[in-house]
Amino acid sequence: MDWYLKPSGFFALKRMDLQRCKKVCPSGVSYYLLTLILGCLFLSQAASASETFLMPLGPVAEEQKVHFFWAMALTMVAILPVFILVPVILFKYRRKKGRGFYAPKWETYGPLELIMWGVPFLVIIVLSVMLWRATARLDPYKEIQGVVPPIKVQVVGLDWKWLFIYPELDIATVGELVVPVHTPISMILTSDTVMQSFFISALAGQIYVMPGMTTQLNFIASKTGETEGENTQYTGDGFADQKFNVQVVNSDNFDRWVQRVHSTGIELSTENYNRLAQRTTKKQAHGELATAQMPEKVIYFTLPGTQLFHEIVMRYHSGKPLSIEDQPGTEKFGRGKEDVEGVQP
Amino acid sequence: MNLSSSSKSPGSIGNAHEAAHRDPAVVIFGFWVFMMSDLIFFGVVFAIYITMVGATAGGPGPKELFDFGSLFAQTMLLLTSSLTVGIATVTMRHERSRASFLFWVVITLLLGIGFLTLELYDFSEMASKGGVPSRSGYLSAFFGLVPLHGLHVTFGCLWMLVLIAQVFTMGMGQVVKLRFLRLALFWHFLDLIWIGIFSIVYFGGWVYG
Amino acid sequence: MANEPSFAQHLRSYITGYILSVVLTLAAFAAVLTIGRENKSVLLLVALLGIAQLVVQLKYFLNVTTQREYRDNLALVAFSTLILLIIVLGTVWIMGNLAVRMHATM
Amino acid sequence: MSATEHGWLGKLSWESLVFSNFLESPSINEAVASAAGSLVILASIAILGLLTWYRLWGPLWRDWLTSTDHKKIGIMYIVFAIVMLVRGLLEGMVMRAQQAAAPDGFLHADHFAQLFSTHGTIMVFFVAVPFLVGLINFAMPLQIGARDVAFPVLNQISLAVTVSSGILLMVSLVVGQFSTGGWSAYPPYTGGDFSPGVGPDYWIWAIVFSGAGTTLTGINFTVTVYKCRGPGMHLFRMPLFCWTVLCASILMIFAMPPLSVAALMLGLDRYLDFHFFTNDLGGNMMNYANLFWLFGHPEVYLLVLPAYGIFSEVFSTYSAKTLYGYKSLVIATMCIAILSFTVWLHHFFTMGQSPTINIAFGIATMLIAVPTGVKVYDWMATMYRGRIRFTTPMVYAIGFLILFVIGGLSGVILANPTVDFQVHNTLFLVAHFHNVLIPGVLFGILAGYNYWFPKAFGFRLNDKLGRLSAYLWFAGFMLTFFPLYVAGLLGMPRRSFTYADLTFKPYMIVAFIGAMVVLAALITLVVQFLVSIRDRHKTRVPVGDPWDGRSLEWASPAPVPAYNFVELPTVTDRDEFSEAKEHGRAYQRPKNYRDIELPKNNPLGFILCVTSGILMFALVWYIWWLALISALAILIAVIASTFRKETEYIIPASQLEKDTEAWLALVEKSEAVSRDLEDSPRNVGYSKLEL
Ligand code: HEA
Ligand code: HEA
Ligand code: CUA
Ligand SMILES: [Cu+2]
Repeated sequence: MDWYLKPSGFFALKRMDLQRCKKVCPSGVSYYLLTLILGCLFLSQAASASETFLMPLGPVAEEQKVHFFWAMALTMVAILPVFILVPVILFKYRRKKGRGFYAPKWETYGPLELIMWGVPFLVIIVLSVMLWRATARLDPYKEIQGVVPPIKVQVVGLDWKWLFIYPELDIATVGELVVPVHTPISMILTSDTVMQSFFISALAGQIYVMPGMTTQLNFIASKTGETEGENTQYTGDGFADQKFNVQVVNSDNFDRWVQRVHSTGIELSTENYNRLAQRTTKKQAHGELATAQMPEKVIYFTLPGTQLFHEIVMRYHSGKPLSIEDQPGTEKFGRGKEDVEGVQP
Repeated sequence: MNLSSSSKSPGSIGNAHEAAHRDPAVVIFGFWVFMMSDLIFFGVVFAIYITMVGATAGGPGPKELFDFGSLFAQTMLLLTSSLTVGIATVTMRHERSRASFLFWVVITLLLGIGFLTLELYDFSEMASKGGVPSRSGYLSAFFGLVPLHGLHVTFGCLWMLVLIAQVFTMGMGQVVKLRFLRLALFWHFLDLIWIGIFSIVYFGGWVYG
Repeated sequence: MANEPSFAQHLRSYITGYILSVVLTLAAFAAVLTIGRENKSVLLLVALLGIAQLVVQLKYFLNVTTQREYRDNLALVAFSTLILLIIVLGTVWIMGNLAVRMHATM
Repeated sequence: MSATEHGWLGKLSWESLVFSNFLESPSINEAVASAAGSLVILASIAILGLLTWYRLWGPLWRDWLTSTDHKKIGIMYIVFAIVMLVRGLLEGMVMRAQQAAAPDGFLHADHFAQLFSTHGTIMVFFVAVPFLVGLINFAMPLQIGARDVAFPVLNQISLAVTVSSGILLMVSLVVGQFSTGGWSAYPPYTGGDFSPGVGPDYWIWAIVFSGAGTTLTGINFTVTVYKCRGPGMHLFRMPLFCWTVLCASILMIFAMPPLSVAALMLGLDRYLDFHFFTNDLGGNMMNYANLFWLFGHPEVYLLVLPAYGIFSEVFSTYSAKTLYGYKSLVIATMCIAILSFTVWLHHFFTMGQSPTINIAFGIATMLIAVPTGVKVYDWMATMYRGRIRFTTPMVYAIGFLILFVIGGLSGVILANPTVDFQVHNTLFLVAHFHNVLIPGVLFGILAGYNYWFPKAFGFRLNDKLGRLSAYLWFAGFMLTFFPLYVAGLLGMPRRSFTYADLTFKPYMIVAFIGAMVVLAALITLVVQFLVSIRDRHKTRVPVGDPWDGRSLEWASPAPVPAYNFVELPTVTDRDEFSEAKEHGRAYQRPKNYRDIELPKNNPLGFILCVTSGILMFALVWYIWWLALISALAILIAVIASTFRKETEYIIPASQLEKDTEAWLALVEKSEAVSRDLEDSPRNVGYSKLEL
């Protein structure tokens, strides 16, 4: 219980957004409003959050954040009048001492109607244009153009961990995603159990992953740092623990890291994969598969040269029923309720 | 209460001065609303079928499974029964003899049973070719939709039986007449759905499956 | 019940509806037989014939017409059709697009 | 999974009982579960015992269970909703406690998952819907000047299946376990492979049967509003509440089918090895998500529209003013109803479809803010130049106005796919929907409860305690759910029973405190109820118009007689009762008394409640013979009931004359009180017109 020792999240947020405030005024104002309203409510000494798009590590999350504040600011145009006028009306027209004029049969007034329909409509038009542009630009499937070619990562959602395969580097990891800075990352994702939602807030949005199908996610990191990724779609007992550590490093460190995975990793053989795909938490899987050189709750693999990702996707397209013993994520495939350890962090 | 409209509405079967909830116009309109809800129910299942036309998962598809002749026969049976139920409606509304009314109801019932028999035969043929719902997403969608219609027809047949019994026990009073009007609407409605089924499920299946 | 149609008129309406429906059904089946079951364009024809038949049956069997006393029903059917179209077309659009986007790079 | 490998009791066994776990491996987790189970059993025994002790079975059967009176059915709906609500509320509390205590919490992941699944399911399907349906049942026929709803027996049947599905959910506390898949129950997680237990089956059948009930209710209400209005009650003279009811009913008719289809298909997958949503053999779970939200989105407007209607009545009545912008409000309501069918995809922006689709649905979603905004402004204009009284319903309405706007705002933010990619499935979303559901729907329900209570029972609720409860609600709500916005922005996913990142801890603690305040609000409500019953002799309002009401429901005595109106009133104006009072047309003697026919009591509802309950239970536990028998019983009961001949009874004119003369004498004798005395014993429901 040492959360109160960390620096205040509220102030941390405010400090780091001060520059933004000056650049984009309306969004800054609304951001200030937000922190003021919400922050004051939780006079708590919140710790600095590392896993949020409010502290982006890349341009995608950055843009999402800016969009968030703009949307807040614009809606304020239509909403602030409510906050301001309701108390005024209540005060002026209260029955006891109100001095207001009483017009019991007043039921419509043209110009007022026009404003009532018109103002929200205009706000929505502006918002819609913004929405259109941003959504088209931030299509998660769109590859990001960088100075260097993108690194491909294949992501497999398992119960309750994520497997990252770097097909071009012949390595794979669980519990840790390391990417070089200023390098586009091009992810292709699937699941080998139920549907999940892959999410790295500080770098990109989330995207669903589904068995037998693939989705894509592209992003690039603009500064080095560390953050956390997770699954946001409930998948059973170990769900709350299905997080992974994300590190954005410079290219030297990245190469060194790849080297390290190569040298310490165990082979991602079918046998090891089937072990990994059982209903276990990271910690449990680490205990079963990892060697002493690997960091806590992290497993390193080398690739045996098979098309593992493709096989995982095709598992569901064989045209034959998939027996429950061959379906990762079921109790029959591995681990009943009683055998799941480490659910409590 | 729209008393003014009740004498002209499709539910008109003589002038009845009963309590609000028994106004024929209200009862018939209520049934229309129900049918529209049912229409959406069917529509949703149709949509699922359309999205799953390709999901045969290596199993048998429409080309192997559907029988043109049987489909045509079913279609004509159901369409004709829609006519006969209509004739029954006319005899009832114009107060012709009870016997002629019952005659047309029984004919409709027989046509309905004929339709169901053929349909069940079709299903068993499909099953013998490996076309069972557990084989693929496509077949699941097929067996979620066509038997749903069949179930409605079965229900309609049951309703007819009950109604025939009521004609004898309760007489051709307002209550029974109103029930028959609703049954006739229901039966016509099922024929409309069938147009969708042969066009989309069968023909569409042949073309895209 | 002054403007209630006579027995014969009534019957005629149903029989007209039946004949038209039979013709349209035959046309659809014939189209599939002659043009072939794989030809995509046949579906367009079938769809048109099907819609025509829907209209025929609504008019002659179900009494959904623009006449005053049936206008409630017409409005109801029209509204339901609108919702139905939103649901079905929306679903087909979304699921079709998802199918493409999820299997493109398999 | 083969369906035949079980014995004659299906999957049922001693281990299915929740207590057996506790006995075998005692822990806090099991203790909580067992306590909940025991509570259900003890409460049921207590109720049965009390009924027997006070010999209430006869009256209960005669006056309630077999009644076809829309007012009584409405009240039964509400009682049912309150029972379910207690469970939903307690579950909310336990979840908040767990997250506040985390990482060291006291619940297992699995148990927490059952909590949010039942909480969501119960709150939406068995609290909000039945409560609103109850209020509508009570008030709407009165407002349009009708004797009853269009189909009284159907009404009874809807209630029956809703209640039996609710009971099924209660049973799941004691026998077996509920689903862990959330209220949206996404497969494949809820499919047979991944959830082999009975949990999802409980969910499926509860949803299918209550969904059928809701659909039938929608049909009933639509026809009632459309075809059963009293003389002179043109559509555009209806109180706004009736308009919102009409639109909500349309949503019930058209939005429930996709849910029923989705649930039934999931059932086919689970029971008969179909492949709609499975991983293999061409199943496609995306179809499920699509179907569920085709329903799910209209559903939330189905909940909020009647609440908007209630607030419209409340704003107008307690500002002593006609509703501003009536036509605008009607149009806005219809816009919302139609638009609500065009936005469902915003619940799965992150599925992977192309930006074009996200853009289309994102913009459609935001458009809903326009008619909603018009409504908000119209309510403000209704208060403008009024004489505002801060009674309990009005306090709720004002709280709604301020707080709901914040929830709406977060909705508009979520409607931006760009942002939704970041906050989807996080606590931000949880905060959004509680922020619209609680200030919107729940406050609406509570306002309606305080507003119409005297009409139903003949005495007023204590206003001071009512207001206190409202203020506690505001405070509790804000404390509970505003922190979740922040936690969501910081990346905490929904449905997490625990978290390792201690950043979240302070927010969770504040939220827990908030939940305690909400609990205090609820207790205040109970106290208010008890105190009001104690004081009922001082707060009687037999004349029937305690608030200077404006619409027809206030024109009859309180409690309202079974026949509603001796003579159906002829309507000439939108604020009919106000006009009548102003022009001296109120409280007049009918020209002549005529017999009134009313539907007789009918045991069908009760029979269906029991048989459908047994049917669902048998299906959940694979007890096929029992399922068959109960299904046949349902069929036979329905068919048999159509053979009933005498379905009406007559209230003789003499009886009507006696009742009415007594009431008119009372009016004569009473003093019309001004609004300043509204909350005093002198208010017997005879109001002086505010001018
Ligand atoms: C109408 C709907 C409704 C309401 C009122 C509430 C009320 C509350 N909910 Fe809600 N909740 C949902 C609908 C609702 N919820 C849904 C749909 C989900 C998603 C489930 C899922 O994930 O699948 C959810 C999920 C959810 C979660 C899980 C969040 C997560 O995923 O991590 C939590 C956690 O704490 C929570 C808490 C609460 C609390 C503390 C309250 C309480 O603050 C409020 C308690 C209030 C009441 C219980 C109402 C009281 C009403 C009265 C007192 C009227 C009485 C009248 C008379 C006496 C006449 N809810
Ligand atoms: C009563 C219930 C209710 C209501 C009324 C609403 C209202 C709205 N909701 Fe909400 N919503 C839910 C219940 C509700 N919602 C639930 C239960 C879920 C989650 C389900 C789950 O996942 O479990 C959800 C989820 C949800 C999502 C999905 C998010 C996700 O899963 O990632 C979205 C996204 O667009 C959304 C948007 C909106 C919008 C735009 C409105 C609008 O209708 C709001 C309109 C109101 C206003 C905007 C305020 C007043 C307006 C003005 C003062 C005027 C002017 C304003 C402007 C011009 C901006 N909602
Ligand atoms: Cu979702 Cu493929
Ligand atoms: Cu929605």
